[in-house]
Amino acid sequence: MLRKLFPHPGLTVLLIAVWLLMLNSLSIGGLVVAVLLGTVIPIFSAPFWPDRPRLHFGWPIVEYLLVVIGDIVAANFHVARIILFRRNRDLRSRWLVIPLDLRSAEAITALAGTISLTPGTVSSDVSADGRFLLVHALDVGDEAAEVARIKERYEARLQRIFR
Amino acid sequence: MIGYALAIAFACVAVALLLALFRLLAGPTRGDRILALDTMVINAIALIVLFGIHQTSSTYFEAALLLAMVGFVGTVAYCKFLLRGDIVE
Amino acid sequence: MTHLIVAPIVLPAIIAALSLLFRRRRRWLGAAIGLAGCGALLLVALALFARAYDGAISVYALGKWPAPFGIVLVLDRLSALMLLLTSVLAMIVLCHAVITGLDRKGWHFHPLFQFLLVGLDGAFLTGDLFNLFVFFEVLLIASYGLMLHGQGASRLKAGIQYIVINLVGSTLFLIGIGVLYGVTGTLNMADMALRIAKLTPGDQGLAGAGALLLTLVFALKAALLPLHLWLPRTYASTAPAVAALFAIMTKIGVYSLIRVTSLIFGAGAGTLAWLPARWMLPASLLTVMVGFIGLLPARGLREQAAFGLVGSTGTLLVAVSLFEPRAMAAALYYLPHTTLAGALLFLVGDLIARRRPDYGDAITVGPRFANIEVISVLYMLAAIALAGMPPLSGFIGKLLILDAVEAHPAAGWIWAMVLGTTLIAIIGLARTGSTLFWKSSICGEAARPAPGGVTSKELLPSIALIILMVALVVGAGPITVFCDMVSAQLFAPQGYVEAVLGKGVAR
Amino acid sequence: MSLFLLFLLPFLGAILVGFMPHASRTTQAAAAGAIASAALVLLLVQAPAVIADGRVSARMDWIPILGLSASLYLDALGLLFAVLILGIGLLVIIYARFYLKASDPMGRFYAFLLLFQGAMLGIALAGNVLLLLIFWELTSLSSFLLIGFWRDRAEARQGARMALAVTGGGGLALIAGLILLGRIAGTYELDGILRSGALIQASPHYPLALVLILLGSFTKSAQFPFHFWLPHAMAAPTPVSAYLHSATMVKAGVFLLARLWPALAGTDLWFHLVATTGLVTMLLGAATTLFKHDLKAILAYSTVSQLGLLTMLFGLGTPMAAVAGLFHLLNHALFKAALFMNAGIVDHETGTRDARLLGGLATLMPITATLGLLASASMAGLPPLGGFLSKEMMLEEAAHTRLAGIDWLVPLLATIAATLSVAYSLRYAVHVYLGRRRAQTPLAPHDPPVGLWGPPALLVAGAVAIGLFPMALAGGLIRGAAGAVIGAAPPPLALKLWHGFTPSLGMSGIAILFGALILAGYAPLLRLWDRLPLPVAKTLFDHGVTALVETSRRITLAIHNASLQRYLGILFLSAIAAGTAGLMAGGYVPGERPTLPASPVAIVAWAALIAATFAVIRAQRHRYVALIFISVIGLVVSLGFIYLSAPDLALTQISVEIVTILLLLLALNLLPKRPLRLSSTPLRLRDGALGVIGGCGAGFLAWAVMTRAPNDPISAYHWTNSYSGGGGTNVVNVTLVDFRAFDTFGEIIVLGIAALAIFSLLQTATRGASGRRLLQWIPDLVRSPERHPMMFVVATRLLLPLAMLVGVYIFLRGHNLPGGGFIAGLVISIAILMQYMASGFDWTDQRRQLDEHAMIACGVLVAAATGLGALLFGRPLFTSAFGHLDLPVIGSFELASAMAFDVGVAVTVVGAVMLALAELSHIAQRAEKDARSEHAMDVDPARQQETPA
Amino acid sequence: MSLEFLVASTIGVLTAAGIYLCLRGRTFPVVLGLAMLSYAINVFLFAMGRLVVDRPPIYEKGLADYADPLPQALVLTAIVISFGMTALVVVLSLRTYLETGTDQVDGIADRQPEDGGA
Amino acid sequence: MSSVAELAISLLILLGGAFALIGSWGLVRLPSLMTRLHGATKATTLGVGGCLIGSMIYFPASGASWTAHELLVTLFLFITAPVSANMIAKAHLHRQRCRLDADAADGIKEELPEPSADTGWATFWTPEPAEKQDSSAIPRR
Repeated sequence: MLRKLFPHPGLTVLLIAVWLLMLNSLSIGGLVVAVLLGTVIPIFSAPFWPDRPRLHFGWPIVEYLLVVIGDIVAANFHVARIILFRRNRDLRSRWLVIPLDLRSAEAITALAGTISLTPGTVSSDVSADGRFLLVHALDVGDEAAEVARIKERYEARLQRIFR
Repeated sequence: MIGYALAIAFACVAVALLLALFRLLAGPTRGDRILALDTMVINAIALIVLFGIHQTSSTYFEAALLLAMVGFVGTVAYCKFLLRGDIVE
Repeated sequence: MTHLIVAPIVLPAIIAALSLLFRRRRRWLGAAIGLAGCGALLLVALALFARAYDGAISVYALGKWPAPFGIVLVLDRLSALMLLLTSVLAMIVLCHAVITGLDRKGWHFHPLFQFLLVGLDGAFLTGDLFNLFVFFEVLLIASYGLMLHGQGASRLKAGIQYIVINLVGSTLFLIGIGVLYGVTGTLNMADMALRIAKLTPGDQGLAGAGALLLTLVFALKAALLPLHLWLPRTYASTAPAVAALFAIMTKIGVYSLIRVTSLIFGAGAGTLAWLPARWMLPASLLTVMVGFIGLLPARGLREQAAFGLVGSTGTLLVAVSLFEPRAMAAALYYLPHTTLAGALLFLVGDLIARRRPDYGDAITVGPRFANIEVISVLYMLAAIALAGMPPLSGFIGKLLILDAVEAHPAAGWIWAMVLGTTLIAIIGLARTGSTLFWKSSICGEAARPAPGGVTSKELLPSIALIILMVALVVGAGPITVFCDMVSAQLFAPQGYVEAVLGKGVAR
Repeated sequence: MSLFLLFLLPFLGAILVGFMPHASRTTQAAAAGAIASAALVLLLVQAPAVIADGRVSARMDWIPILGLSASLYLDALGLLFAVLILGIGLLVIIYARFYLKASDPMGRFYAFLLLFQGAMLGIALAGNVLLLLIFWELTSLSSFLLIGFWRDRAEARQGARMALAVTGGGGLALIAGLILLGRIAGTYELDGILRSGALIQASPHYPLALVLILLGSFTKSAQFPFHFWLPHAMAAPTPVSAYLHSATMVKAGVFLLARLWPALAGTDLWFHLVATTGLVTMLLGAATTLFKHDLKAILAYSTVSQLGLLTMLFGLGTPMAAVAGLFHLLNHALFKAALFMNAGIVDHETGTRDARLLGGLATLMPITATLGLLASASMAGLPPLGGFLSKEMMLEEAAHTRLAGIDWLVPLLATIAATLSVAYSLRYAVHVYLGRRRAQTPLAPHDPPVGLWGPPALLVAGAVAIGLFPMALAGGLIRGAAGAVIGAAPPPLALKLWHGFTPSLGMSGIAILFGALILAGYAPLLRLWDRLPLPVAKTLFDHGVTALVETSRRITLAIHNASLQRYLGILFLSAIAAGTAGLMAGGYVPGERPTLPASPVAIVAWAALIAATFAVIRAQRHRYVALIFISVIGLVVSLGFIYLSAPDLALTQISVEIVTILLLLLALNLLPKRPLRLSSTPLRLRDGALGVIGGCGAGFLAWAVMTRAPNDPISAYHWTNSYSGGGGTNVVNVTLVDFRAFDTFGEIIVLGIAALAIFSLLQTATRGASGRRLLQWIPDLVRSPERHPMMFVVATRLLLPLAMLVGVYIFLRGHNLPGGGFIAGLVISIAILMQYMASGFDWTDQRRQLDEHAMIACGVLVAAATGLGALLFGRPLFTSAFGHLDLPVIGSFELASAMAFDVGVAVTVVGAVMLALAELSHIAQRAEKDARSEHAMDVDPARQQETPA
Repeated sequence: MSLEFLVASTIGVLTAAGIYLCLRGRTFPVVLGLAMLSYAINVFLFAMGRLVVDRPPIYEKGLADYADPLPQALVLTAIVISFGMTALVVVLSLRTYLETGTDQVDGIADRQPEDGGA
Repeated sequence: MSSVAELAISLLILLGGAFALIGSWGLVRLPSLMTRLHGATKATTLGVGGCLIGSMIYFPASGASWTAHELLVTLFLFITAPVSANMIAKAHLHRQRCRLDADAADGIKEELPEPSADTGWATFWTPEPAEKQDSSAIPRR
């Protein structure tokens, strides 16, 4: 019953938050509507999201977000330098193959998204069995080190979130 | 101060728009054109946000929001067409 | 019942939605809903006609917004006449479609049909220029749907032309409306009539451009040369019952021409007075000619009927284009006639085509078919009606027109064209009838009946049309008096303006 | 009143007989005959009054505005004509009963005949020239049916069409002429017109009116050069010929001359036109008759000749000539009807009508021969028959007529014509009945039953009686009729056989003598005639019609060449012309509204738009690329809307744009992606020029309006009343859902219809030719095997609820801030469409809980119901209500009825968009060759775990 | 350069391109041309309310300077209608292509078979 | 408005503008599509991000009500941008592998590493080869 009413509790929370952000104000009326929508919309959209991921809310997520934001800023400056000052023929752009330990589509997508969001790397494809991620890097000296960095910085954290 | 910053930012984004336009027209591959279009959409969002600051008006943000969503759909549809021909299958 | 004015628009819309909702139920339910809707619409139209008959102009402000600011519906004699004509024709055509099973040949016949009525009735009633555009679009898109109903390669190809051309027409319509709004600052036709009169000289040119663009769009719908090009092929490829209903579609163009010109660009419009009329006469004379000339070599009954429709609408436009009360009254008598006659020819063509499935409506010698005697009589009457020969109403209409234009400088041209084309129509239709009925009667074997079978019930709608035309003849006295009153009302637009905007505003 | 009954009787009879197709032949004949007799009796009842008072009339208003009244007018002329119509009609009905074969549909014949009789009677009785016109054309139509009665004979069909074309066409000229006449006289009532002869003849329109009327009259009466239809009309059954070509139809033209005589006759123009035409026709007809061999052709051409005679007589314009004309009209009707019937008997009994095969029938068919000889003697003008009397009068009149300044011309020609008529009449008599039999006829000749010879016998008896006792039998009638024609007292009338030795007697004698001589030398003359290169009228007519049809076909095909390009080109050209003409008509003065400065960003965006536009044109054959460029245009337009204070428009533009692109991509998949070039460079230059001109025009109009100050637009009211009256601060939205809610109502209907039309179009796409093409379709792209990329699928799963939330938000705030039902509907549609794109059609379709049809219907219903709700409160449709609702705890809500309307809008939009796009993508499935996937993602690590590869 | 000029020239260029594309011989460019024309017409109609920067028609009491809301409402209606129409044309042209195997609309394709039948 | 806030806003805006420009510059000058993708990503993240954050500070600072819509725009962009990039890359991989584009770059044909022996990249390789099926048997809805 509860499962039917709240197929995606996490989603419900997210929707309520987004609604309140959109309203720009905190009123009881707004909250009522938010809860209402947060309940109704997931019921409608639940069929389209059959296997919901189990998420661990809490510090790991916050930590992950902070790390990613930091990396984004840093990487932006790094890449900006490359674009502005590096000659094309000096570019060490190459393909990376990242073996994955994550086993859920949502988690892999989150990882791939993170990789793409940090400039300098774009996740381009997954392998047909979902165990490898193909990443294009703009300028990488040491492939193995870069792969290890990604696995350690992002994948490990994501594994803690998606359990 | 903000005024000057805005002016410079507007100029930057405008030039960015032009550069993306160049890539759009020049190609050479279709992927390039899609990428250029996507970039133009992103630049447009930036423009809208800057315009909002310029006018001190929050009326325009929905447009940015919608553009973010719709630009994505467009890009994906174009890519899907290249990959499969059929965008819904 | 002041609210009755909205019924011709809202009622079919609801009927359409209902028949859409019940589409999965039994077959007859859709037909029953549609027929009931048409019947109710007919009653409403009659009531409105009765209300408008004595000359009162009823104005209905939608949303209670006062006149130039909101949308108003205006019921005067002309709109009541058009409403009545539409309802009658719709009823008959729908009966034909249901009896012949056309409504089951594809999806959504009934909703599209009713939506078409929404558009037609809306266009006849509205007093707002942009609202007119909207209803034009409603009726056009419904007509696209109906035109493609049943499909087939030629229908699809003709459909593309029809739709694209009308889409461009809609574009021009919007330009016209836009310019007029930009210059006059209003969309309400009555208000615009007032404001046009007060324009500064600098603005008049722009208003003139807008006026002529609107005229062009209406002329496109009315199939005025050289904008008639889309019509023959479209109507020739449409299901005949649908084409019969489309006979009213050219009239919507004529109606709009009359309405907009007489109200907005009439005598009160200063330098722009009667601007749209200036180009119409030569164009409509040529339309008459091209229409009837096209009738002669036509290969199919529908093609012939389509060209006939172009020609007879041209005749109508000749009378309209003089914008002179007597000629207008004559045109208003001829208008229902040409609508019914065109529809009749299409319906009879359908009856013939359904009875010889191997030949369809091609004008070729085929085997004898069921009801050939009665149908030959029907065809002859339809031909007489279209050509404008006695004893049906076309002759009276032509007499009225010829009589009314006698004093006009171009009377010679008009007479020559109207009478000359009548001869061409006689020759062409006689050839067709001779081929279809006389030559065909020699063939020994009887035609293979249509797959669905044919019944003599199918003849009833066509007979109803003939009865209507006979009624037009018998009642010609009062009807012409009424047409005269309609015309008088049109040429005194102050009444309209005052009804919409309140007393004392007009001049 | 009885006049109306009289005039309606044949029509009623036609209907009656027409509705008894299964009755026996005799019953049908009896019914028809009873009708005709009743009419005749009714007519004769009126006769004393007509003779006494000069006329009987009855009048009923019909169309007062037009001046067309149902006015009947029976004077002696009408009476004479009506007696002929009804009397001979009765005889023809009897005759036809015996003449027609059992296989001929008798009921139809009588129905047509009575219809024709009614029309003729209408002409005779019409007291209003417009009414006369109606019957005039009706005679053409009904004679068309009669002539074409034997529809399986080609010559009958052609003859009928020819008769219709010529007489109907002449009738059209007559329409013009009579209207002109009526307008000159100021009335269409016959007596009014007849009274204003002087006024008419003084009018500048008189010549035109006269020519037009004469065209009508001459075509009907088969005058040269319109005479050719008459012989071909002989393809009709003989009773028809007897009726149409003796007493009635062809006489209508002459009757019209007589009828309008007071108004039109007497001028030089009249004389020259009518008399000359009559003379020429008389001569020509007579000459042709002589050399025809078909009995009916002989009679037909003789009719032409005799009609020429009548026409000439009325053309002379003297009262005495008119009297002669009337008398001959009567005589001709009698003997010609008898002759036709006679020829019919010969045909019926011998099986042939060829005069060269017949001969010596007198002994075999004595009754028939007697009748034939007497009737042809009357035609020849031999004393003491009626024909002799009227021909004498004609020659007498001709004797003192000058034409073209030559005294002897008319007498000479008249005598020649009389001679020829004697010759052909004698030939008919001699070659058929006298002499020896020349060949074996198909049937063995013998006298027919009385039903066939009775009617002609009566007619012949009449002809003989009139010859013997002219004054007693016809004097009163002719005098009365002459009075009616002349419009004054007729000249003293002395109808008698012996006038003394007058020039006319001499001419008559010469005619008889030479006529006999001609017959004696017939064979060499015939050879001579056969060698003359005479044009055959029928061929000319057929050529004319063929040429007309061929020309029409050429013109029509040349104009309607089925090229959309041409049609559109003309439309664009007309639009440019219309705009220019409008501007020229009103003049242009530059506006003075200050312009706004363009910021650099605006210029850059503008440049992007222009560049993208040109890129689209350049890339139009690379369709996919062109689509990408189109997107840029849409983007810049949206930005422009934002910049120029139209956020609602921007939102709408952005969302519509993407749906359109999706639609185009879906369609493009199955369309050719890189087609061949079609148009040549000059064509493209031409179209380019047209485009540039049109673009300049549109740009100029926009510029001209934008640079002038607004003219007190009505939107000021919308602005001030938006919040107080409409309950919302977003004026655009309030306008849409309140001020102009009716527009929006129409707009969602348009959208709904579009979706329905698309649906029904695509429903059949999997069948027939289209279905085959889909099955054979081979993707022209190399395709990647992956259909549902994982990242995309995951992203859309998260985006769907978010986007729907945004949709709801945009909907709710629409009334006060940019947004509204339409945009919300589109956003929600896009959100669902994303699912379709990501996870595939089938997967999504199974999970979607929408019935799009019902959504469209409900949307329209909700919108309508919102509008109708106002009616419950006695307010007009679409009157909105709004209010602030205070709920405990939750706080204050604004509720507006317009919002319910907006719900209808949103529901319709979602339904329509989903219906259209889902159906379209469903079609593409047909073309797919791959197995359909049941999975939402092609790569799903979770799935891979369960079933290790 | 004034904003008005930019808008007017945009309308002009879009119209010109629309007309040119509409006059091509295949359905797809015609559809593109119609799309162009509808852009042009939307901007045109919008421009009929005159250009105003940053005064969106959101009602505030006392504010007298605002963009004319009425043309905007009209454009909204027009956009929706032209969207429906465009969708129909697109589907129809696809459907016709599937049925007949050609996407030409220049009449050449239909003329050949008809000549014989005349 | 405090000058600190003003300074912060100005800096953020400038940063945003600059990164948008640099991203687009990368789009123009980088040699191949894969490398250009990196440039475009930057415009997304920091370019727009900078402007958005600037705006987020600006409104409360200038006295207008605080809005969170910028956060939502960011959220949307952060969800969508990687997917867009991913799809473009996939399309590019596909077209390069099939030699559909004129000038091949990025070494996709030759240098692309394979994930492992028993599998391939999803764009080129599918674990369950789609068998032919009679597509006329599509069930109607």
